[in-house]
Amino acid sequence: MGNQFELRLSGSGGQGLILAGIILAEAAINSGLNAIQTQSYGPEARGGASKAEVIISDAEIDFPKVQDLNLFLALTQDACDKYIKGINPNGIVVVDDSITLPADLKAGKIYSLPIISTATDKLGKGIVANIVAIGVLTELIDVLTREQVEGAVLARVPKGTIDLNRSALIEGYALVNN
Amino acid sequence: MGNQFELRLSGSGGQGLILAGIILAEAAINSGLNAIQTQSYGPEARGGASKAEVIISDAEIDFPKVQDLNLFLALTQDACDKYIKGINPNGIVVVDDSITLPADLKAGKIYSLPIISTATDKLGKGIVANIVAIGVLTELIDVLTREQVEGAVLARVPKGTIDLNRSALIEGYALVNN
Amino acid sequence: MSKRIVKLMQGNEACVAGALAAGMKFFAGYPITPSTEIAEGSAEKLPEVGGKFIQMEDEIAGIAAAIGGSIAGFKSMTATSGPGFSLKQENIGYAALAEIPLVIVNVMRGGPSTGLPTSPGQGDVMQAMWGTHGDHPVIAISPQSVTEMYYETVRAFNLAEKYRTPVILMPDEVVGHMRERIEIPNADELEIFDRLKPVEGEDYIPYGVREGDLVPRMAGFGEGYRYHITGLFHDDMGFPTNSTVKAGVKINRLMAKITDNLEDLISYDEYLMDDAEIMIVAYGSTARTAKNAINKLRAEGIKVGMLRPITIWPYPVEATLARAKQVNKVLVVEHNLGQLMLEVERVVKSEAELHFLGRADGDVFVPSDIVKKVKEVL
Amino acid sequence: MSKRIVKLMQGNEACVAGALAAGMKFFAGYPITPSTEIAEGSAEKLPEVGGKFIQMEDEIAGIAAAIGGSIAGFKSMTATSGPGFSLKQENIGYAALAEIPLVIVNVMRGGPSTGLPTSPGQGDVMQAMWGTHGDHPVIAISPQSVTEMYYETVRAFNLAEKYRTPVILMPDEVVGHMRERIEIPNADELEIFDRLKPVEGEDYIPYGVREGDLVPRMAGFGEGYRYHITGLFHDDMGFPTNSTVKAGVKINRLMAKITDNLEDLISYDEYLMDDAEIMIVAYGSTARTAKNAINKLRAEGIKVGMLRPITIWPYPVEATLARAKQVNKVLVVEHNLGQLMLEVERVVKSEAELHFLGRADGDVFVPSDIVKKVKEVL
Amino acid sequence: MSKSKEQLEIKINKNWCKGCGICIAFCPKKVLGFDDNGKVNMNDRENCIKCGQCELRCPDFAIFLGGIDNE
Amino acid sequence: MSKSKEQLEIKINKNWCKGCGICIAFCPKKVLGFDDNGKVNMNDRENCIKCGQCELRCPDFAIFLGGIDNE
Amino acid sequence: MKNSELVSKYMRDSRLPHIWCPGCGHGIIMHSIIRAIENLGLDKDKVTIVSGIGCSSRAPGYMDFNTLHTTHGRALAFATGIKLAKPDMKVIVISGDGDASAIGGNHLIHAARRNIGITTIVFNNNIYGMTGGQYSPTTPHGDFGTTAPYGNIDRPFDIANLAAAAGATYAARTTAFHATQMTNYIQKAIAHEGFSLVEAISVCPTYYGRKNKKGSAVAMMNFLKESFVDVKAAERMTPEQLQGKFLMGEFKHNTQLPEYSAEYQKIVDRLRKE
Amino acid sequence: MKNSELVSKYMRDSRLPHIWCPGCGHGIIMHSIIRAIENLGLDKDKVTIVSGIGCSSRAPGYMDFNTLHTTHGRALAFATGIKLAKPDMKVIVISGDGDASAIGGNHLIHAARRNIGITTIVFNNNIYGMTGGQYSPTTPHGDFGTTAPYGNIDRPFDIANLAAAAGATYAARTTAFHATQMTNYIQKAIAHEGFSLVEAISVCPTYYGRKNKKGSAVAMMNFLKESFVDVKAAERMTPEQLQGKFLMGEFKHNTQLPEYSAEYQKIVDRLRKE
Ligand SMILES: Cc1ncc(C[n+]2csc(CCOP(=O)(O)OP(=O)(O)O)c2C)c(N)n1
Ligand SMILES: Cc1ncc(C[n+]2csc(CCOP(=O)(O)OP(=O)(O)O)c2C)c(N)n1
Ligand code: SF4
Ligand code: SF4
Ligand code: SF4
Ligand code: SF4
Ligand code: SF4
Ligand code: SF4
Ligand SMILES: [Mg+2]
Ligand SMILES: [Mg+2]
Repeated sequence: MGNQFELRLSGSGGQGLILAGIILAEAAINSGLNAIQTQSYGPEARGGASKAEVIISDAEIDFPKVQDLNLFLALTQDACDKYIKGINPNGIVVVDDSITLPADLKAGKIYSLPIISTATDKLGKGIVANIVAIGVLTELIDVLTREQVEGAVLARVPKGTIDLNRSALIEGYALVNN
Repeated sequence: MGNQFELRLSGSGGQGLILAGIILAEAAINSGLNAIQTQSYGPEARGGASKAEVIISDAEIDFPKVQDLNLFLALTQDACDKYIKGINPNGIVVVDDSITLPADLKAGKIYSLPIISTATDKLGKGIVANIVAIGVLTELIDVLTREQVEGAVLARVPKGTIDLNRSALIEGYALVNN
Repeated sequence: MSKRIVKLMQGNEACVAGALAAGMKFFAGYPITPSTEIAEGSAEKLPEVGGKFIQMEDEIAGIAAAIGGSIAGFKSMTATSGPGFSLKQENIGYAALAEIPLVIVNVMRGGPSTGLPTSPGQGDVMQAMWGTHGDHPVIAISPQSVTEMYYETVRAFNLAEKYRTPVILMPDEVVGHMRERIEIPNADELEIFDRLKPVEGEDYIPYGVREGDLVPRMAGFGEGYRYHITGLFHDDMGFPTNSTVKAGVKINRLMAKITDNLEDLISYDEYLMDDAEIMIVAYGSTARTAKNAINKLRAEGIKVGMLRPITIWPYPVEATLARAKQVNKVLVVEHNLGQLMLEVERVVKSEAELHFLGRADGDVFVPSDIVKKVKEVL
Repeated sequence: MSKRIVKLMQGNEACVAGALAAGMKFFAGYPITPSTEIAEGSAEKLPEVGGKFIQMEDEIAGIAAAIGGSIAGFKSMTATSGPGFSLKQENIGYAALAEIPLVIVNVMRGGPSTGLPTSPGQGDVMQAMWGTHGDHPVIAISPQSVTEMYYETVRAFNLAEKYRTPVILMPDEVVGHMRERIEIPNADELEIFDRLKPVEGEDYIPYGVREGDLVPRMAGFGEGYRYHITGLFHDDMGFPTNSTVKAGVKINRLMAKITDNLEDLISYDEYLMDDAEIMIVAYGSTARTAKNAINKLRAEGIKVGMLRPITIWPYPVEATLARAKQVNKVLVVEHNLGQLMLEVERVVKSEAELHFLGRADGDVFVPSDIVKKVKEVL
Repeated sequence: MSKSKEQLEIKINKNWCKGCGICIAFCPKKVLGFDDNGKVNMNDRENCIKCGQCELRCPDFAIFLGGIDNE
Repeated sequence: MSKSKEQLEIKINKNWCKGCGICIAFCPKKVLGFDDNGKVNMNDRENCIKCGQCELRCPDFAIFLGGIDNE
Repeated sequence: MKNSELVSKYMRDSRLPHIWCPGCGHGIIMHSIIRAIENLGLDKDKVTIVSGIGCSSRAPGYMDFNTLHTTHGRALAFATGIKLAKPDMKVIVISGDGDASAIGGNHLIHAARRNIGITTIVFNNNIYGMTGGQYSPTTPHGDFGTTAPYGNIDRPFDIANLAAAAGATYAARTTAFHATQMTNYIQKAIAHEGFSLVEAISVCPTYYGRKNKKGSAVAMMNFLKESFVDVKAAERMTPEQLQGKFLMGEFKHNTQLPEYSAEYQKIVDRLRKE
Repeated sequence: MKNSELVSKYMRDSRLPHIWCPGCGHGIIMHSIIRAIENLGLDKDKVTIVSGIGCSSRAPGYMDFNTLHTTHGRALAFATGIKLAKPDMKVIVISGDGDASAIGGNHLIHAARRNIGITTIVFNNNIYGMTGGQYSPTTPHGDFGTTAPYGNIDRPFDIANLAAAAGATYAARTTAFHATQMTNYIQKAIAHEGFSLVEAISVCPTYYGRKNKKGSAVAMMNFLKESFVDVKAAERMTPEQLQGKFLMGEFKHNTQLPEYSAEYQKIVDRLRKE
């Protein structure tokens, strides 16, 4: 067992967090690392809490789900409430700024960022909130580079939306760095 | 295990030999005996060889199929060829007179009787050949009385055919006694 | 007590008679050899007692309508044979999860597929336990005679209603089609279990078990309790849930209906086991053949006996194990290629030497086959 | 040899990729979570390779059409999940008896009934063996990873064609839906088995096995051999028979395809078994969880290892028994309430103490659950 | 390949005939009847007009206009 | 039991509204709009003609002509 | 009745909001059903609602009647058991286009053939919603689904007319846009003694809409508004005017044929008397 | 061709006589099919005959083509796989009224809907023959079956018109008495590119006949002769004249709609080229 980084992305069904998980895992694989992505969801096609988990490692990954949560992302209150448990006391928590975190939360770092409003207001497309979030996470996950992530994003999104998605990424980077 | 009498009635599908077996078993039960009736048949509704087996006993009957064949009846050559095996060397064989028996047949008594032609020619109804056969068997099976058999026959046949069936029985008795 | 009626009856006929005695009011099915007489008998008799019969478009619809009848408050049955039993599997799981009382008869013929449709077999015994997807409770019964067909149908209905679960009656074709002497019990000789209804005045919790009850009480649709039934995992109110906690509670309760009540559910018979050194395990018509063989063997001084599961699922584990410790050898005889044998082997472990005699070619064993096999393994 | 493509792939996607690599040319099915991506991927890819995809009106039609495709000479597949797998049972028996090569994928979700449709489970493992009526041969495979999904799909096709029998691929939802790294082998790295065709110039006996062959050779419809296929028991010419002798020959040959070829069919994996005192038996995604737990336990000096059946049916009896004799304790971990466990118990008998860890509430085990259980049984 | 009607003659395959009587009933010339075994019989070959009605309706392929070659 | 239209007033259940915009689009008086959370908002109560079109088409039971009793 | 009262009277409102997506047409149809029931003044205890599996089939769980969520495609078979057992019960089946006409097609034609007194409301969104957008037996020729990546080559069923051909004695089609008409048809269907079917065209913006670039839920509602014409109006239209239009309206209404469960009851009554 | 040659050319004559009862109409229909095939001059290797389970479904076993006897009701689903895989194959399904319209009803309407190039010949004897006389979806209202001891309260399907309503592009009905017409319709059906169905009214003297006191096979053939009138002739008949009559004839013949397997082949050809 080598170094392993475990993340959980959560939000409501339809926010594209599974896609976000896939993109991060692909970026990791393209970087020569190992990665695994799993998900869990309810009966709702839209709404309802859903989560995607990604494990990145430089070695074989046996258990495919998160055991030691290094990074937690939530875009909705519901999802945050439901899925935050298990965060490592030194782990990173990233939530949309609309979310109220549990009072007793223990985490290494907490980022409350205007992810959704960046997408809706700044970029004019709520649908790219997940890409903004990817931008954020890229800055927080050591093993991922902007290049690999951008490549993975552009390979997965429809042709006509490349510019929009690139802007979303950049806004995401900025959210962390500002 | 008490005294057990085992019979097999065979012919072609549609000749009513299963009904004949039922009637004999019912007659036995009405006489206070134990009886069991089983059958085996192919996919054909009409034609094809079919057989009914009846075991009559004054005690419990465990194995429901014939082991020691005391009486064998066949109305068609096919059925005879297929089902005669297993006849007790002291057993009774009753066949329609149109049937050729195996040359090496060993049996206690062999009756080759015009069962079918009695039904078709004498009674004018081929369909009662099975009842003629019942008449024959009644005379050959010690434990059955004409009264019980007649009662069982009349309980099973359509109302309008009572006279015909009674005549068929009588013709059957006569075939043995002549 | 009036005199019992004694008559010659067919196994399938006795099933209908038993069902009616148990209170069957609804039958839905689709014809198939060698079970069809059960549908035909139900079609004839049900309207006479105010019940309903319907021939549906296929076996799936047959079991579905029967479940519907049960939900409407009627004791319900469906009957079929191998191919139809396969088709009913999805809805058997539904009835198990939604806890709908139901009797399903599978008169076993020669399989697999269309196989040997007019020949007997016991090839669906494991399917009765495992035919539907997912873990679920199962009760299955295999009668050996016309009389047992009657009484075990009554018991199947009683268990279905008492445990709120489908009960599968698994006669083989020999038992379904043979005719033999039966003494029909009078109505007052039978114990009949009627499903427990909600307690008036209490809040009705459709899937909550009241203190002292075995299962949730069941309101029929139209009886004034408006509630929800689903084949999704559900909470006590009957509504779908994704909660793993609630799902765990539910599935565990379902399985415990069986595991906590083995004594009530299990029925078996022993024949000459007290001094036996060899134990035959057999059920259904095969057990009759074995009994005949045992008598022959005993006559030769061979100490052989039989344990005959009547309830085949849950399997009589304790009884088998106890006897396995007594005997040297266990011979399982089945009209298949080794199904319940696997369960016997699991149970017996190394307590006795295990042997098997099976066939699946459409023909039945004769007693001498078993005699021969016993002598071989002696 | 060209470089292998490395990418992130979903299990269900890998199944389609493996099927195409194995030569799949026909897919017929009906969508159901969590298997739908297999249908979707087949719909997209098949026409590109000259193959055909059809979405049928239900699962019964799905498998029926897939069998039809196979009879027409195409390597064929269908995919489903629990409820659909139950519906397919009748025709699984048909394919087994008529000896039609076919791959059936059942991506296992939480059952019974509609159950927990988006949750994982391993509750259909016994159903794979016993879901259809009658005795019949079964081959079932449970992959644990995306890479294995690829290779085991290839193997499933190879076995289906080689043994002329349906092969059931049984990934659990975790394996079907997870995405992980896979190195796609190049075409020339794979051994692909194509069904043997009749020998030209010889009389074609559709169900007669030629000297040296494993199974009867199979002509595709339209290839100039006009013969009959039926789900009834049949003679060597394929025509229905009621002869018990011929039926016996047929069913015994069918079963012998499995029992005579265990070595070719069985695949399993061992992990740290050489010095193990406790053996975990697990398969599919649960085996990965177990492996993680084993690593943790080993770190504490506990000598635990794992036997992982990849072919679950026929079950690796010999390997299990051999290891059972070595260890003191066997712990079966399954995402159900005890299914393959029964087979392990049957096999292990009294050679080792048997323990079980299972759940069926929709949630997966985490490694610490297994760690805890091992420590409990220590 | 096919011969003219005149050359053909009614043939009967008694092994296949099941004696249903359909050909007999619908023969326009009433030239067919039953034999002693309940199978069909050509009673009056002369008057057969070779219309083929019997062949058309026989469920058992047991009666047909065959060749004169006495196959 | 039912009150006259005049007495009724549009009520909105924001917990149920999913912001699909159907009521907004088909309101003949265009008096509805979105709020900041993407839920429906009554922008111009004065001009509502209480036609019930919004209620009729809301898939979520989230907008309706409720009682004046401020239930 | 005020809508709020309607909802609290007929809906299990503590279970709302429902799981359907924003703009899903299914909610509109469900709303129509309770309005129809209210108009008919039915006793809630004497109404059973049965469904199969699918987004649409989730409806009964929200409705305060005797409710039954069965297996995929089998709702009508379960419902047949209930209706036959209890002929006095009003039995309503809610089904999707897939549930009713793909896997459930056989039960549909047989229930129609028997003329059993069940009302079937098909929530037809031309797609399998629950499983994520595969084409269904009502997906228009040429349209896309996740399993029809190159355009659907199947031809769609006309469910209402198929049911009528199979024997349904009331058959109508309407759309989620025409919600008042829908309520009216559903009301007539429920009041009808024999087998009745209302094909309610729904919208699935999430899958069908997105796969086929149909725009938002609002755009899809506008499409319904503009594309559906009443059969009667259609009679007076030219072929050009009818180009690209779909027909709605009442296709069959026959009150002469006896209802199945009542017919069976007659047998029971006759034999019991004897 | 002489009949004897026809039989030896197209039948597996060593397997004859067949298992059907004396006077069973199924043999007449089977005979018509081989006559139609001979008239069309088809290559036997390019013809597949598929059936389900039932007396009727035993037919393919006697016929010298690629023959497939499947599971009850599923013949059309198996056949769909074969036709899609091999669009050049002439695929003929032989099915009973129960097999085709009870358990197999859904596959029937879906095969019709797709307009897949399969010819279905329904041997309709208004009963389940193989299982001994239970009523079927085509048993007339009021008639008896072993499961309808008090008279059938179901109403029968009109199979030919149901298939047409579901999308079949050729649909006809004829009877075992009208054997020349039958050959003609079957011939047209097989020649037709899309989905075609011929409902061939058969007779089952053993069960349907006996249960319903219809007399001998001959009497039943006479009944067919007298009761069936051609749709076209019927147009010129009065309601009184039509009393107790059944319609036969060609109900639908549309050669415009594309055949399914050919449509799919176009996708394959397009994508392969790319
Ligand atoms: C036996 C079975 N097969 C397949 C499924 C998967 N499944 C669930 S819903 C559905 C289709 C739903 O489509 P439709 O009936 O049109 O309802 P919608 O979701 O569009 O409202 C399918 C295929 C299942 N649950 N059970
Ligand atoms: C799944 C299944 N269900 C039921 C049967 C029993 N079965 C065999 S044939 C048949 C009906 C046959 O009727 P039909 O199709 O009209 O053919 P016929 O025998 O009248 O020609 C039935 C119910 C079966 N073999 N398989
Ligand atoms: S050919 Fe015509 S006339 Fe001659 S026997 Fe046949 S039906 Fe009669
Ligand atoms: S129609 Fe055929 S089977 Fe019937 S009597 Fe004539 S020849 Fe014999
Ligand atoms: S009642 Fe009419 S006018 Fe008022 S908000 Fe609703 S739709 Fe608009
Ligand atoms: S129609 Fe309903 S859900 Fe949609 S925006 Fe209006 S109130 Fe909200
Ligand atoms: S997926 Fe489609 S049908 Fe299902 S809830 Fe969403 S919009 Fe409605
Ligand atoms: S039972 Fe009826 S359908 Fe079957 S072969 Fe006999 S006559 Fe024909
Ligand atoms: Mg839909
Ligand atoms: Mg029929």
